[in-house]
Amino acid sequence: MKISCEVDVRHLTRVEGHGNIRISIKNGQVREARWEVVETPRFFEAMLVGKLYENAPYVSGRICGICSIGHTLASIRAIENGFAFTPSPQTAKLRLLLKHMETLQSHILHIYFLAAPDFLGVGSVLPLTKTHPEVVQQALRLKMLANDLCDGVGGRRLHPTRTVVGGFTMLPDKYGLRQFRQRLGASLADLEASAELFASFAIPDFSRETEFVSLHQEGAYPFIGGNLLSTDGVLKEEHEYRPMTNEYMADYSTSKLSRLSRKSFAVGALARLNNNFEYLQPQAAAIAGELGLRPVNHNPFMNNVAQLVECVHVVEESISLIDELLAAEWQEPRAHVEPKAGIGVSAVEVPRGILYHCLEFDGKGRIQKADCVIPTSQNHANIYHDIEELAVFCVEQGKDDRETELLAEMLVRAYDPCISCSVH
Amino acid sequence: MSKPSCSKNGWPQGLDDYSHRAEITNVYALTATEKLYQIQIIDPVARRNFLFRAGQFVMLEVPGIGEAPFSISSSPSRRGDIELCIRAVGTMTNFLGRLERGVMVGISGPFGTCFPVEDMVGEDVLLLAGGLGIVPLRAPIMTVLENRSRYGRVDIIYGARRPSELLFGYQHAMWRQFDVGLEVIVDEGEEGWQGPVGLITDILGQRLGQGERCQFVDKTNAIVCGPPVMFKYVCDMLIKAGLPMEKIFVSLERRMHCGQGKCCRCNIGSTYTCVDGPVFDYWSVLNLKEAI
Amino acid sequence: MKDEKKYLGVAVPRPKVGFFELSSCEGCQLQLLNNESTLLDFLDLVKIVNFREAMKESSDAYQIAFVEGSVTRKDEVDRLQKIRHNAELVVALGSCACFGGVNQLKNRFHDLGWVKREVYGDYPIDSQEAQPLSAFIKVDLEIFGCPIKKEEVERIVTNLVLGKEVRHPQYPVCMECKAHENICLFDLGEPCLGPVTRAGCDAWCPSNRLGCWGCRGPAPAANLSELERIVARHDIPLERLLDRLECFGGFSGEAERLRTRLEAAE
Amino acid sequence: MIFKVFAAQELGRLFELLAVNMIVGPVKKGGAADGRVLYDFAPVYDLADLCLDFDQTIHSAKKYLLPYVEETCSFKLEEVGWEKEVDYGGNQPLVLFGLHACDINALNKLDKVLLAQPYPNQFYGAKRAGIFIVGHSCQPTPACFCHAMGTDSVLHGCDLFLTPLGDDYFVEIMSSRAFHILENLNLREPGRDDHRRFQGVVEQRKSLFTAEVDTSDLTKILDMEFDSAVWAQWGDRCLSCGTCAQVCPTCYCYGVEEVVAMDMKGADKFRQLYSCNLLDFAQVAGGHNFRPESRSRLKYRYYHKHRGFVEAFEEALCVGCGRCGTNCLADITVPEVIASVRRGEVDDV
Ligand SMILES: Cc1cc2nc3c(=O)[nH]c(=O)nc-3n(C[C@H](O)[C@H](O)[C@H](O)COP(=O)(O)OP(=O)(O)OC[C@H]3O[C@@H](n4cnc5c(N)ncnc54)[C@H](O)[C@@H]3O)c2cc1C
Ligand code: SF4
Ligand code: SF4
Ligand code: SF4
Repeated sequence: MKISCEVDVRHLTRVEGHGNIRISIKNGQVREARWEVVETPRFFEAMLVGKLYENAPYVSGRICGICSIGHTLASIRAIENGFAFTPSPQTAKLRLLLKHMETLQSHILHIYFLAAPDFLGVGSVLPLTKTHPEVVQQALRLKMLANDLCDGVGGRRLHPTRTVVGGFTMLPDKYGLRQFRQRLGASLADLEASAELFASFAIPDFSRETEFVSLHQEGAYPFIGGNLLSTDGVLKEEHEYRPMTNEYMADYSTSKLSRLSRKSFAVGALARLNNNFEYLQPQAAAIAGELGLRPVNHNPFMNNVAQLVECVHVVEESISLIDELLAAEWQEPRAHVEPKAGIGVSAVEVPRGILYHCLEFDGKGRIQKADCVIPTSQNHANIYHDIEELAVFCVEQGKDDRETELLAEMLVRAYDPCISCSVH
Repeated sequence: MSKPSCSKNGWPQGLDDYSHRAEITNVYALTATEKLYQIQIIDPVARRNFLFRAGQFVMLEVPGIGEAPFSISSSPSRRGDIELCIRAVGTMTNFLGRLERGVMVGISGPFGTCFPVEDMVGEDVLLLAGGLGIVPLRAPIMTVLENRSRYGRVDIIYGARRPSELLFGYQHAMWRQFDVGLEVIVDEGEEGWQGPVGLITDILGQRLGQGERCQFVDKTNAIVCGPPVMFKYVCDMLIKAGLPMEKIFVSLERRMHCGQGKCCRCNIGSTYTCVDGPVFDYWSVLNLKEAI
Repeated sequence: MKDEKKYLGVAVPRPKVGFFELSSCEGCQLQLLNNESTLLDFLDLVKIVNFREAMKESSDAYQIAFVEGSVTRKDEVDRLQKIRHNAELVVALGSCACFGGVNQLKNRFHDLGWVKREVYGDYPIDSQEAQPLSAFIKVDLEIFGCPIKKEEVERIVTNLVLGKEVRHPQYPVCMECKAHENICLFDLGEPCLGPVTRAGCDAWCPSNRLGCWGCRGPAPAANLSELERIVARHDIPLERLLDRLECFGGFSGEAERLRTRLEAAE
Repeated sequence: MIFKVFAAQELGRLFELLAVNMIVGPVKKGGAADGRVLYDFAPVYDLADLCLDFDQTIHSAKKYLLPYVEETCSFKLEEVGWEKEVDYGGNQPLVLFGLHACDINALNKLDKVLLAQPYPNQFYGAKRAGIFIVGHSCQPTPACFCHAMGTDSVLHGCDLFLTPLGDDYFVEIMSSRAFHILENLNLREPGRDDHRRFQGVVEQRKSLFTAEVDTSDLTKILDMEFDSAVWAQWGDRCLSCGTCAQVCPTCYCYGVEEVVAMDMKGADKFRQLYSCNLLDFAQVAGGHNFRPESRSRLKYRYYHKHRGFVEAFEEALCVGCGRCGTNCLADITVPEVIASVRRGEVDDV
């Protein structure tokens, strides 16, 4: 049977930002298959020019509402690297804890609110409050924990207030941390239930040979700083982000695009997992096994599963972080940092993949030039090529318009794209 | 009002001991913006014990929506079965307009000073109301009417912007039956209006005569309520005519949050409108800064 | 879920609401989802018919439109006008929608060509100056903040549904900051816009020892000339005051004047 | 009054005896950039944390009687009716340990208004009844002018008042509660020598005051100077921020806010401390504002404190603690404002 099919999704829903999917199949021939990014650019890199360094974390955080903590931390790290300042171990731990909670809250939001409705055959989470109340409660509990802990450490769950160059404006109280530790422990049960739920989902059996890029640290599953690694064997240092990302523009996208060894590459939970599987915390590794996730996995839909595995990982690691923080005496929250001329680069793994901030300063700490490379813009080209391949896959499988549209939407959603972030 | 200073549970007695649940028993739309609410304190004992004097006000509460002061517009002899005439101007008054009879509201009070109508016995009473000012005057009017034979001449001069904004028109004939000189004047006429058009001061001028001090003024008491501009002109005329300032009574309004002399919102200098007012004699008003 | 509730016997219908975003980080919408403990009550209070970030279905039959983000492109003007046409009540959600937000930081160069080249080189990009919604349509209600404060939104929406007037505090953040018994940031040597910024955030930033950046725009009686003297008295460079005034667009007029003065002095 | 003396090391015993209740006292809150130590009242669990040598706290102790925000009642709604629940607070006894004379006198002034008949504020009254106050003598700061307001000495309003005399504490016992508690300490009768030492402390303190406020005929002068040009000058500086009222131990204005629960099954009513310096303080229904300009609001605060209150109670509603001036970012201080009214002009700063 020669199938024909027209998919035209304008402003894909349940993703952050604006993007379109177009697929046109005539008589079994894919005529067109594209992923367009139509978000309006906001020009953050220009906004920062001429501003004192302390503006950068505050303003850059506004690139994205979901990963504002990641942007803030990346910006701070770029500044600190630029000023040759190394944060105290206490600050580093608190930042990682904060980062983990953003990962948890973002992944949960994506898995349950944005992705799960597709697997459960509904249009949004709203009907699930009636049909699957326990699932919604689970999700809300996990998200609330993550958000509360972000409030406790970063001052605010969104656009954090305590995170500054040199450390934190103030510290969480230890009593509160102790309570969070308990709640984290209890949350593992909810995560296990989530894993069971996931095991029941029919993940589309679609794969495309892909290059995966992520941070890499010796001995740890990396989130803040480290080397840059690709599954095709490219290994670079943190400041060499430009040869790693190779940004270019294309007419179908208001976002910049990236390539490395091939015509596109992927970043994100699946990329991190593919590169750093051995450093997963024990329970996370076990759940990965149960859900059939082994490196190197080339099924983009498995990114959802990778996110779930990471949720478990960050909860486990956060518990250890809190233990270490509780065991130590509190040090001064914030160190004085002296501005100096130079360039600072940072690479941070945010929920959707590796994020780079690069800032260039004059002697007073005024920003001369800013550059941010966002995970979703690195993913765009890969999404584009995935969509092309998916169209062919749909023809082979004899999918109709509706099925094709749903699969295409699910594919894009699987990347958990943060489009407004990519077109900053 | 002498009340014990300590209630049974040991805490000092306060506002909460003066607040009651009450039911809206009837609602009448008087004009496009004003409604008359008949409100009855639910507890029969509290209702009977609810003693107030003409000119006092209550705090009316609609839970979650707001609490605001309103002059009691009914006769003190009816005690805790009161009438409030309320203009819909904001959050709480507009919401009130959506309530139907049977709904429970909160009443606390009575608060504030009163028009000393008891002290006016044997003398003439001149009541001047502009616009919504008729609402607090209705209580002294009722008191005077109920005891009509104890007073001398009673005159009401009532001005409104338009005939359609006149309040309590249905009672005007009844008031006149009690040998009351009632004169109604509007700023601008409407179809069917046959009464005079102009300002209250026009009528007051005629009533007081031109220029010279009148004879009658020594035994005349004036009660004035209306918008701030009106106070100024009316009181000036009365004083010129020779009324002692202590016999001119006005009712002032301020934003109030508590009605107990605690929140400071209605404070004018040292004076709380809610405790020391709303009724003041004109001599006190002169001593207040920014009063009107 | 019933379509109507009663409050003291008064019928309170569940309004149909839509959420929309123009140029923004979508954080304000996210704040609503971030409200785990009361999310379900919120969903019961209104009927959401449009929320692209969270649901697939959409409808043009909404009474209240919450619009996040600022206008930076022609197609956004069109979308906004359509929303205005469909909705009875348009609510500007967050500082981007109210003042232009951080997006308007690019306006300060008065050189859109340079801004585009700085980020995209010679690649053609469609973009105009970032503007608040009110530059194009009548806005019925503004909810300030970057991000919005969820407790405040809930209160406002409850009031809207009840038909209760929505009133913003008229006083500045200092009032709330003092109620939290924070150490004043000026005592710590940091600048703070608390004395001139509209309260309502419950002194979110100062309570976390971050000086206020003025995301909610000026309080109605904001005394900026005194603030400038205060900053100078504390030996804080006026440039840092300018950064904050400039950040969210609420103080754009004052910021522009201060920038001109500082640049002239340099 | 009953006077006693006890040795300084007995203080720990006193603290311990009182510690069966929550103790609140002056503690170090942090350091300012200019090196000043900042104090505030907060719960104290260990005598070592209690800083009895504090100069002044940022906030006053009124917050334990008049919280910044307090729920005054909550409603449970039914079809057309409702139930109201009220909790005055004050169920937990509280010890205020280390209040200076100004702050105790401030509470006495608040009592005059808030406990006045016919409608005493029960929320305040309930808490006030459960508070045990240990006063402590002070060292004036440059901002203090309690001597000018007649509030540098305490005659009532606390349970006991401590004055350190070197190795001893001179204690004034002002309530039977205090008397009974102190029975557990090693007390001795003060002797001549102690009296002289006490007077020495008083003299020494007196010599430290630098701020001056001339209150003679102030009430009338304020009345006369209602239209003085100085109000405009101060008003132009005032931020209308309310900080002065928030930190003031005698300001008690408040506003009321009602919040309906999202499920519409209940509502709460809150009382929030307000300030007459805030823009909408004197706004009435219809939008008319009796004091739309900051100069008239700022003036109003002074009129209420130094004129209106004096007319009503024959004393000012200010204890000269200096907090409002210290915390006002615009540097508007009572001594300077009052001096400028008398002078008819504002000194340049
Ligand atoms: C002693 C006394 C007796 C009274 N007697 C009567 C009476 O008999 N009948 C009667 O109808 N009225 C009477 N009033 C007036 C009545 O109290 C007010 O109309 C009532 O408080 C309005 O309440 P509301 O919640 O509807 O209005 P609100 O919503 O409180 O205010 C209405 C308008 O005031 C403005 N406003 C008020 N506060 C603010 C603010 N914080 N910020 C911005 N704007 C604000 C707004 O423009 C608003 O539209 C009396 C007042 C007093 C003091
Ligand atoms: S920190 Fe800011 S908001 Fe708080 S009191 Fe100081 S200036 Fe005001
Ligand atoms: S006097 Fe000072 S503290 Fe008081 S409102 Fe004005 S600026 Fe604020
Ligand atoms: S007015 Fe100022 S000096 Fe007087 S009591 Fe209040 S804070 Fe202290």
